[in-house]
Amino acid sequence: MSWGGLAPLVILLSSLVPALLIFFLDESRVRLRNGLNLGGAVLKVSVVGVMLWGVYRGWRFQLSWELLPGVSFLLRIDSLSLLFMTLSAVLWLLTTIYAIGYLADRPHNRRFFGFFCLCVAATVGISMAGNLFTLFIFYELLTLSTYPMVVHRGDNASLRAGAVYLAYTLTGSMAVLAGTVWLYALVGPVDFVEQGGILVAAPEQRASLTLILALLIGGFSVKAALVPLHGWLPRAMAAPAPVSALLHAVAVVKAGAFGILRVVYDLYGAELAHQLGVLAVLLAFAAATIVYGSVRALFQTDIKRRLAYSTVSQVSYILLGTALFGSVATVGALVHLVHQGVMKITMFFCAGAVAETLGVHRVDELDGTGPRMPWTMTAFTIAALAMIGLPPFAGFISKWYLGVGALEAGAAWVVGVLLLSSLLNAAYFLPMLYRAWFKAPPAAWPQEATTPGSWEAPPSLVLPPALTAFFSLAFGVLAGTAISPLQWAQFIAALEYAP
Amino acid sequence: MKAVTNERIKNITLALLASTIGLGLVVGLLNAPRQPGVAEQVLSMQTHLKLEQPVTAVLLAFRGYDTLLEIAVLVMAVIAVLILVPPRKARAAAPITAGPAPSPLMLWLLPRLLPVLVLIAGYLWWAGSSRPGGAFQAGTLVGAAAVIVLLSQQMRPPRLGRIWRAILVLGLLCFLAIGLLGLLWGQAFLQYPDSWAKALIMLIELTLSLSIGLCFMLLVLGVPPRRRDRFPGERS
Amino acid sequence: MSPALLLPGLILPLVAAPVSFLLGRRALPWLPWLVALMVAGCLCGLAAPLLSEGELFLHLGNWEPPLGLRWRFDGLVWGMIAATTLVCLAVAVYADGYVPNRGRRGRWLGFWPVLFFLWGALNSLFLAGDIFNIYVTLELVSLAAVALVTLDGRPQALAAGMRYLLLALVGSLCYLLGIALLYASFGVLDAALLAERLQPGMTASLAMALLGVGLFLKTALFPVHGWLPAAHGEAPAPASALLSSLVVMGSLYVLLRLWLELFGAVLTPGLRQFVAVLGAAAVLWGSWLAMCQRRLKLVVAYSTVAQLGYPLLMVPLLETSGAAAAWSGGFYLLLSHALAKASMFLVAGVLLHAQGHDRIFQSRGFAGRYPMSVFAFGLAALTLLALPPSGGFIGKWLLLEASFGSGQWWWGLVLLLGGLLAAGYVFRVLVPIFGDAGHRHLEAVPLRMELAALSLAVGSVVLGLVAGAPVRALQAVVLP
Amino acid sequence: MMGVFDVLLLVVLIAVAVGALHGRRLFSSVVLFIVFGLLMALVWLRLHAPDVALAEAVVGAGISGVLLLDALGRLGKGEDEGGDERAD
Amino acid sequence: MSGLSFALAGAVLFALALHAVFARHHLLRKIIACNVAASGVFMILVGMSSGGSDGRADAVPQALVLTGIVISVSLTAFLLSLLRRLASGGGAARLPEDER
Repeated sequence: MSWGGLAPLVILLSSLVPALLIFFLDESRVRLRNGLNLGGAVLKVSVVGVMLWGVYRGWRFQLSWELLPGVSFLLRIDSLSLLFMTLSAVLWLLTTIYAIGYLADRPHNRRFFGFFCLCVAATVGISMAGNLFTLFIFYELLTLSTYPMVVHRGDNASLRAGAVYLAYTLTGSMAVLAGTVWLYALVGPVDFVEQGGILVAAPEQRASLTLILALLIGGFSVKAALVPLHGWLPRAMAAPAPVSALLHAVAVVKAGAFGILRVVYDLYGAELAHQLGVLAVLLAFAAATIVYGSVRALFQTDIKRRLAYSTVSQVSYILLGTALFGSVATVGALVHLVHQGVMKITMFFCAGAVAETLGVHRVDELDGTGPRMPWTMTAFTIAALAMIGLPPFAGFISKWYLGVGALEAGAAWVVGVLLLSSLLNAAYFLPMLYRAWFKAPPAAWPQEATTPGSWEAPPSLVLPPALTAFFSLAFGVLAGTAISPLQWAQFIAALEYAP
Repeated sequence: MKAVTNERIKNITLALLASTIGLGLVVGLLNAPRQPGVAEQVLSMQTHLKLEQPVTAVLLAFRGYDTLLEIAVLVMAVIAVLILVPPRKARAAAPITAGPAPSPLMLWLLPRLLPVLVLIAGYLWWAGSSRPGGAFQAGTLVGAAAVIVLLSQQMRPPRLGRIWRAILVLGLLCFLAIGLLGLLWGQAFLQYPDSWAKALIMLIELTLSLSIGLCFMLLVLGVPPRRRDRFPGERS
Repeated sequence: MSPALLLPGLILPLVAAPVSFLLGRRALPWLPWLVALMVAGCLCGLAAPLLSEGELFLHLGNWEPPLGLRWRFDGLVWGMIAATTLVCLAVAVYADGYVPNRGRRGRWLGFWPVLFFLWGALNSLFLAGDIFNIYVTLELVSLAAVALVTLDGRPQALAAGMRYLLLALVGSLCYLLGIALLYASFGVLDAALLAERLQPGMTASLAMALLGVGLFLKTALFPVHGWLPAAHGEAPAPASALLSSLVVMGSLYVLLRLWLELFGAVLTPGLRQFVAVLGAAAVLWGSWLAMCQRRLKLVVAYSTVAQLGYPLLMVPLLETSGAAAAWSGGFYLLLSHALAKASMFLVAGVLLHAQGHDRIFQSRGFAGRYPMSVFAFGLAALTLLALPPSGGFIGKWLLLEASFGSGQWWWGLVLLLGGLLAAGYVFRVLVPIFGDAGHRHLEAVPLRMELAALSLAVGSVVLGLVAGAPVRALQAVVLP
Repeated sequence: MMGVFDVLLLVVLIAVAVGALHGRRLFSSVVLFIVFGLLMALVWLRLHAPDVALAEAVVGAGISGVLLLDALGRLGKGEDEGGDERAD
Repeated sequence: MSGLSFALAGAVLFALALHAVFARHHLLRKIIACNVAASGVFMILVGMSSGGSDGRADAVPQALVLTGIVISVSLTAFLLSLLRRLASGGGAARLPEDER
């Protein structure tokens, strides 16, 4: 195992080891547990930084372990995996800080943080997976580690939500397993390589390759909450705020989208995938999801359910970009992967902070929260404007590239869909902002929690959303610079399409 | 009424099933390609062991491991019966049927019958190498003698002390020991050195007889006594 | 140390059985460890020659097969005996702490000789190459198993034990009848020689059917699985761990090896499909029943009935291109199932020991008080659900690869559906025990019991991680 | 050539077996089983298997017979005579 | 030829006994049926191979039957002891599913 293999292993262990330790640590050892958590997250971010610098200098990071004759467990760092891994590592550090503050005096924290670390290990594993077999292993591990967090509260609502979550995700992963094994039986071991590993598609294999692609995309789209398969997402709102932030912005939902990206670009290659025709179906479903998600969000009264349906539609932007043939659309998809993560996590952080300090859960209870909690609500406003896609913010960039990509791919109606969904976004976000800033606060807040000192909420609940709001602004404004996610997405897209 | 009908249906289906199996067997047996068994090799190799009786040769030498496992089954059965009847209760176990006091005829016959039984058992044991006989038959006779003594209430049932347990597993341990010790002298597992083959086999047969005798006695005795059985004169 | 010296070492537990019967309480706790270490030593010693020669033989008493008995030792046997040693040692450590403190030390003294007899019988069952020797070993295994079931002396356990022994006896008689036919027709009892002489015909297929019925009864496979849940449910926890993992594995191993090696030619494609259909029915019916049980031990027992169906799925796949994958997948599933199932029953025992009953919906808060046991149950459940880091996943992946590769994709569907159904009954158990215990009093459980359960569960996960070498060794054993 | 004695022996053997299996009273079944054991010893002699004949006589008929009689003795008093109901 | 007729008789015995094991409810009868079935199988085993070399019969089946007899006696003894414990607790000498 060369030095290059050490980095992926360290990243994996940096969350597996704390997870095991936390499980067997006593409930009362709060400081040690938080230390382990934060230490693991910081270590991960620093190793990712080192790898960013390394990949830039051309080093290769690869770790393979022969699990079965002919099938190996492969961790490989390439530009696409670094994109997702940086997003996960950074947002994970912030979510850890936020969760520590949010769950300060709640029961069963030991179990929560144990599975929390397992979850990050699975997400990072998905990003580093070098072949479909390893991707499936971590995809499965993700399901197992997020289930206990969905049922964390232990009341009937979350238990039912957990059962629905399991039913959807396990069926999805069975589809992925079937596709993986069939592909392996048909074509033999294939690793993820830019422009697709399946080089030759013999005519008689074309039919089964199409079916396999459909199975894989179907399986992954369960987690990416594509329309018919999105039922679990709104119900999983019964989980505590850091969990819903984690599930919707970073881990679960993105894992599904990332899986589809890997399959389409690094397994089949853009040309072959499009020739097989499955992506046209995906395009239709993605468009339908975008509209359906926004419409349903319009009618939600609970803040978190509205954000959940908004996520359902936002993730389908990524699938939309993947389904359109052309490097510009791919750039749009990749950059939206990062932007949506940053924007949505800010909104969930703010929703959680507001619920925690003022007991505000419904949209109509938002009146006057702006002046009451200026920092939190400004972050929420920035994120909301970014989601709508106004120019200076990150959201605008991804929608712009998706639109141009759609035109380039000759699917003009997609631009219409994008515009319609932006309007719908505005329709369900702006009233919230209006209530927050321009309405008088109610006589008494539902459950006002007094926070010591001058802060409107505990610092650990205010700083993370502020930071991520700054990111959503910076990614938009500094899009042109060399280190922005946009440049990175363009670098990856260039690799994916043959010169 | 319904219970009787589906009872009847069950019987009919069982009868049909059994008859088809029987028929299938008969047809299978009738046209089985009959190839000669291993008889010739047994006879040819048997002289090598200086044993005239082929069955004993097969039992103890050629397929010795079968017999070893069979003794393990017997000892296992005794242990299983003892588990069902914890030792504490066994001590109070009366002779199998605490029937009427032994009749004078029994009392007269007993001292004369026992030596004959033991003699026959000894003969069967010794004859095992050359004529029909062997460890199992001799062991059973020893067991039968012990049961008769207990039946006639002349002897109290043994309290399962250390010696009785030792005899119980003596046959199995002796067989295993002889089989494994051979390894030290470069022999294969369960291989008897040529010069001592007959002697070792007879020794194993002797220990087996004793163990089997005790096993059968315990199996017969071990059947848990009824609560109301009292050994005459035994304080409850 | 030549194999001729190490192979007999594998049946040391048979020597330990009478010794433990003589020593009684004094033999604890060192004897199980001693026997396990010696058997493990022999296994390690045999690993090298096994890798070089692929298959080792030992003629018992130095007599050539048609006359004497022959032991066969290959990669698969190595795996089976290693799993048996692991489970028996873990159960021995567990039982030392489990002895019900109701002072029935006397009855539980019988547990140890029975455990060693079972251990030795299973080891010689895997080694045996002679079909009559297999009959005698199966008898010893069944007798030891029933003695374990009736250990407690509770009326339900006695009835379950009686039914089990009667059916096992009928199974043995059918098996013996098959032997009688084979010996009468082909004149030889050694499995390898019989495979050469055997010509397909009326008698050969009748013998195959009889052997099959007998072993189906002993393994409680689908049509005749009725006795298993009652027997494994009523037996004390360490006993049901042994029964559900090793005893059924032993007779299924014999069934698969005899059918596939002796009757390879007699098994027509139609018959192979029928056997696999029985396996699929076992998976679906067993999982469905497991979902309806209210007691944890019955859920785990019915899950055994389901999991035993999987290896049968490999029978039709052995004629196709995916033969090596199917063969290694089926047996790998069997091996990891043994470890996982034993661990699950040990956890059920901890639950029983802690609260006196194992009714699932009245076990709230068990997870809070015994995290290590529930963690072990979770790890073991990975194998049942065939989820990635476990041995069960590797086995299922190989079987899926064989079924998709050979075009018989419907067996793949059964495997996937089986995984989902398993998720159904596992999570139905996990959810209630995660609640909060409130004021319920849970008795303290000795640490050794939880550690034993955890070590087996970790073993089944390690089987999933280091699967490269074992699977390649299994594939080297693919039939002629 | 199958001797008349062999045919007779087999017929009686099967008749005794049926009696042992389906006899109305338990006690008659057990006794018939012991007779069955002795007849089996004769069968082994006809099959030139003296060892097995001896073993069958002593172990099969002897020990099994004694065990069955004893079990019947202890069972008999425990509950009504099992022989008369047809379904038994 | 004579050996074969004994084997056929053994087959008939086995079929009869197999039927009785499942048809009769009383456990004592089931145990008797098991023993009769075992004797049937042993007859087939020895009967099928005795026709070969005249005079001395093949020793191997006899050894197998000897082992079989001892095993079936041990199992019968354990079954009867189990039956006694089952019935001594006031229960009927029947399996739960056969209770009237």
